[in-house]
Amino acid sequence: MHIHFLDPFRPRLSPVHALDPRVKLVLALAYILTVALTPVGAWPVYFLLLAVILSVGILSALGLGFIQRRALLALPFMLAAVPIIFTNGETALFSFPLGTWTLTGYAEGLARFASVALKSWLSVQAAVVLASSTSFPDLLQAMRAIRIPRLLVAMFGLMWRYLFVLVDEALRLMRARAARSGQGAEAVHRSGGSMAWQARVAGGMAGNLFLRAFERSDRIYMAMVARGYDGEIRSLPLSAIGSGSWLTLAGGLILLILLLLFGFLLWG
Amino acid sequence: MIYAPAQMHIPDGFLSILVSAILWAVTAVVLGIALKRVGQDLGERQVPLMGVLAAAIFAGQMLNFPVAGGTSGHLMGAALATILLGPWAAIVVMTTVVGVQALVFQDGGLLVLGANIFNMGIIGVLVSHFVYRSFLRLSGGKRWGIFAGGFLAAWLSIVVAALAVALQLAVSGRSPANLAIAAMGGIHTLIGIGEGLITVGALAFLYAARRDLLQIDAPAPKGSRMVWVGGLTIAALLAFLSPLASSHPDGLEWVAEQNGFIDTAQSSLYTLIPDYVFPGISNEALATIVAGIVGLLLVFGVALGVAHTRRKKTA
Amino acid sequence: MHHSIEVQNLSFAYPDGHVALREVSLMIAPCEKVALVGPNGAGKSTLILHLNGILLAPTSKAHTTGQGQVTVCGMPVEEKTLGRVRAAVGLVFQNPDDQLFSPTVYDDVAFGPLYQGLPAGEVDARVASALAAVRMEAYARRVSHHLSTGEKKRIAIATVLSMQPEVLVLDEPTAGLDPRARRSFINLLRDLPLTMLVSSHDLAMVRELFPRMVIMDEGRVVADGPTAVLLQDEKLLEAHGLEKP
Amino acid sequence: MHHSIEVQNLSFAYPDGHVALREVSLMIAPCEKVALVGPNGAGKSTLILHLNGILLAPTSKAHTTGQGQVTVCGMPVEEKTLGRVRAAVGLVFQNPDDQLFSPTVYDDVAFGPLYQGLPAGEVDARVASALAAVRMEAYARRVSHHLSTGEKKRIAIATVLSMQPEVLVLDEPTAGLDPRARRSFINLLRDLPLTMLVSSHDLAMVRELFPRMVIMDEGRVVADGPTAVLLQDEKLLEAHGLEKP
Ligand SMILES: Nc1ncnc2c1ncn2[C@@H]1O[C@H](COP(=O)(O)OP(=O)(O)OP(=O)(O)O)[C@@H](O)[C@H]1O
Ligand SMILES: Nc1ncnc2c1ncn2[C@@H]1O[C@H](COP(=O)(O)OP(=O)(O)OP(=O)(O)O)[C@@H](O)[C@H]1O
Ligand SMILES: [Mg+2]
Ligand SMILES: [Mg+2]
Repeated sequence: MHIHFLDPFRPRLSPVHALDPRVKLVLALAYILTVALTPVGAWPVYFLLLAVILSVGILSALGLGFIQRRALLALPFMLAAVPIIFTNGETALFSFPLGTWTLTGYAEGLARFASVALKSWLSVQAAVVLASSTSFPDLLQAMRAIRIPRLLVAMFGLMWRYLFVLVDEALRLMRARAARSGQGAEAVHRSGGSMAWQARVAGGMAGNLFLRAFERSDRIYMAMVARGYDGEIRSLPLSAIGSGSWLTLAGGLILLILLLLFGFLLWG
Repeated sequence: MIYAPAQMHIPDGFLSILVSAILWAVTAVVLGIALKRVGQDLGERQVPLMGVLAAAIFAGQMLNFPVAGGTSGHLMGAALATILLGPWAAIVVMTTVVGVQALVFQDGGLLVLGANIFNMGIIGVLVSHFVYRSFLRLSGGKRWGIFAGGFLAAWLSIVVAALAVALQLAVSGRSPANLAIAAMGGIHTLIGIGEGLITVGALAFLYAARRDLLQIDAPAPKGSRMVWVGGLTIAALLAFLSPLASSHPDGLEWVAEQNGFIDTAQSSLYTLIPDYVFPGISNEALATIVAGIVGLLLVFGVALGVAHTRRKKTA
Repeated sequence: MHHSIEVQNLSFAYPDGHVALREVSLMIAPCEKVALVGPNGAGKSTLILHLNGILLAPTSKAHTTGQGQVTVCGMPVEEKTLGRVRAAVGLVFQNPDDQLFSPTVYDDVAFGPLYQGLPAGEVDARVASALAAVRMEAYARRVSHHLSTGEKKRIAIATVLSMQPEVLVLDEPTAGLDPRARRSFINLLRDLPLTMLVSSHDLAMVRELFPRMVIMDEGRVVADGPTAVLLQDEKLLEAHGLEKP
Repeated sequence: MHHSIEVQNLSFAYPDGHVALREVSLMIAPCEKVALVGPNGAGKSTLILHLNGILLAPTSKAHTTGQGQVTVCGMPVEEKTLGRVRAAVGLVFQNPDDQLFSPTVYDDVAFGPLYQGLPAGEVDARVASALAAVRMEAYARRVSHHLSTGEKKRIAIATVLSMQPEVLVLDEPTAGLDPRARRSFINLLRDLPLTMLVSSHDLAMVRELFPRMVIMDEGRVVADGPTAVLLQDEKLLEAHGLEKP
């Protein structure tokens, strides 16, 4: 049993995939920052930002459907922002009775909600494209390049490697539990057990998983030591960034800065 | 989706820049201290141990149990990590987990990653450490102390983290304080019970199989008094602040306004620029022109790129 | 009388599109003991997971990635019979560590009966008789984690025996055992009076214990017959990556 | 000329007091291929961990739980020779998942050379030749978790070959492989021109590949001699939980 599907990376032949991962990471972060800084109500800028990310999405050959489906993940959180439509602003837009209350939606609140929702949607698309077009080992290189502490990068690498092993273990644990979740022939007994008991069983499974992870980490440590590991984290030097990638980086950053300026300008 | 822990990962767009930046700064400092401490405490084993345990937390978040109405309970794991590893290593481990969730699975945003690490990694861990250690001390390392402490630590870590999320949303002006705090607090008071029960189940398993891992008689690691005090302060602060904020939402509204004001002030600085750069062109006209040019460039770029990939494929 | 296991024309693909079973048919009569062999990736485990509804044949609406029908002890395996199917078919996986998730041996063996909602006294009796069947009575209060692999394997069997199943299905039961533990485990299997389907790479054990043998490769049943006969057919064995023991 | 491996009177107890090795002595000449067999818990893995200093004989001060002396390729195994010992003895553990801890195959195979402090170009060359030796050249950029068990085992060997060791020590190399993968793995081991010490429960492989065999039980070496002779001695085998293949 394997859970390959957990890995979001989708290998394709596309310029987005081919782009240096360091440049891609920086551009993705810059894009998200631009989105965050773009003022409320600067709709044309949002539209342009959307055009940018959709273009990149098309270029990446991942399929817009795929990207949008993954982007839905952030959707449930939108609920948290819905109330601002009704609590924020002066210009009443619509109102409807709700029992003894009347709920009034304001234009300013709606604008604010829409921009929060848009910001979130645009940002998550950028993150999806980044994760789906860059293999994790490449992302690790990029993290090293932007000076994330080496210890942390090493842990990201190990965690990702063993994620698949341990998630397999977790799935097997759940399978074993399901296989024994039977029901007697006579209908007199209610099956399933109490919720607290079920939670304790799930806890036992978590304990089992942790314990085995502890023991595994010992064996991994021995395997590392056997090959000369001394507590120091070493890695091969990073390769040079090609001139094409530099150009893309410069072009991308300039475009984002322009959009940002444009946003402030329009808004003011 | 097989993997769906408590809804606590804030996506991008839901915090103001100022709040994100402050929480990034706090997180970076605490994480820096934690990384240093961990190197001293665990030595050479730190990398494999924490890396694999981070994977275990992630995998553990998939273990579920049925709750009423087709929903199911899950683990967040901050308390369990703290109990097993001590506060510093737990902070690093939770940072790794939350980081991978954001980077790989888009669970939580990248710009607000600092805030998410702060909520689930730092606050969750500090509060858990404070509760668990206090109970161990109180009970003299007895069974009931471990289990009661574990339960409360897990429950509180969830509730406090949820309140922190609500406060950050309110301060960012993304959600009215009274609603956010009541809703997040209310839901997570229940979700926290699941977390507590699972944590106790895991502790019971480990208590039977490997009592030494629960660090019952282990001397408190260096710097843990600071953590203990930190946990106490955070728990107290949120316990005090949340009801206050939700009964006087205006206060937070005011903060949010100030926050918005800073955003505004910052941007009005830039709005001065264009008039110098492009004298004589009205903003609206400029907007249309620039929009047109950028749009054209984009379409052109896409067409070029698609043609490029086609050529590669057929070659 | 019905067959213990009836698999008809079962095909199955995993969500990633990988086809793991292709029109598999298999009948097992009550009290028969059958071995399931084949190279890695042949689909043995996938077939076994269908027998107690962890993977479902597409009669149920939710799963349309294949076709076919699985019937166990006269019950079609589908969403609404799941509970009873799981009580009738005891599934033991390869790695016992994946199955022992409770603090003590007793808790693990009691899981099935407790889930079924049996009263406490009955649970106790079930646990005692299951442990007796695998000759591990003395281990009830022990912590599973500290047992040897051989002992864990026995406990894993007890965890399903306590549900009093009609059919016992084991996935690679002797993998990872040293010769002594393997021998004692083989003796245990010989003595259990249940219908049995066992997947294994251990052809020596298959020859010793199972009169009938089913060979799978690439998702198909490629041979089904008396073990003594099939094990003579060197060409067949070689074609499917097996070696005469 | 020195022996490749020289273990003299080695005793060892784990911190919990469990005595795992009792006065073990063992000499292995260069290019000899020796099998190490015995029931679970005999102390095989413990002995193996001493050969590259993961567990240390008590000549070093820090470890006083035993006595004896281990010498590898003429170097006594002790704190200050550790680096060279680890380059000389390549240790491959049972579970390849524990051995392949890097994101990609390349990173894993490069790990040893990198920690030997070799320059980048040399590391590259080492990786290429190690992968070629296990016939996995095409796998350098692959991600470890997508590989099959047999492939992982080969890569695990490459991870130590890249350090160009004189001695290869393998712990249960064929465990968990299906017959086909096992066969191809045996062929690989036969072709590697290194001194080899291999612990295994797979006596059929031992008979085929190793002219000499060492039997351990309860921390002692109980027999050491030509495989063909020892495998005839049914009494000996039975006394130590082994079965004639
Ligand atoms: N969850 C999964 N998703 C996708 N493919 C899977 C999954 N589980 C198994 N497979 C694939 O299905 C095929 C059959 O796998 P299965 O585990 O049934 O084989 P098996 O005969 O049990 O092999 P083994 O002897 O290694 O246990 C294999 O090619 C495997 O890679
Ligand atoms: N870290 C440890 N602490 C305490 N005892 C241990 C430890 N590791 C192993 N032992 C014990 O030492 C003894 C020898 O173990 P070892 O792993 O060397 O056996 P083995 O011959 O390799 O067995 P197997 O065939 O199961 O791999 C066993 O009794 C085992 O329980
Ligand atoms: Mg299988
Ligand atoms: Mg061993």
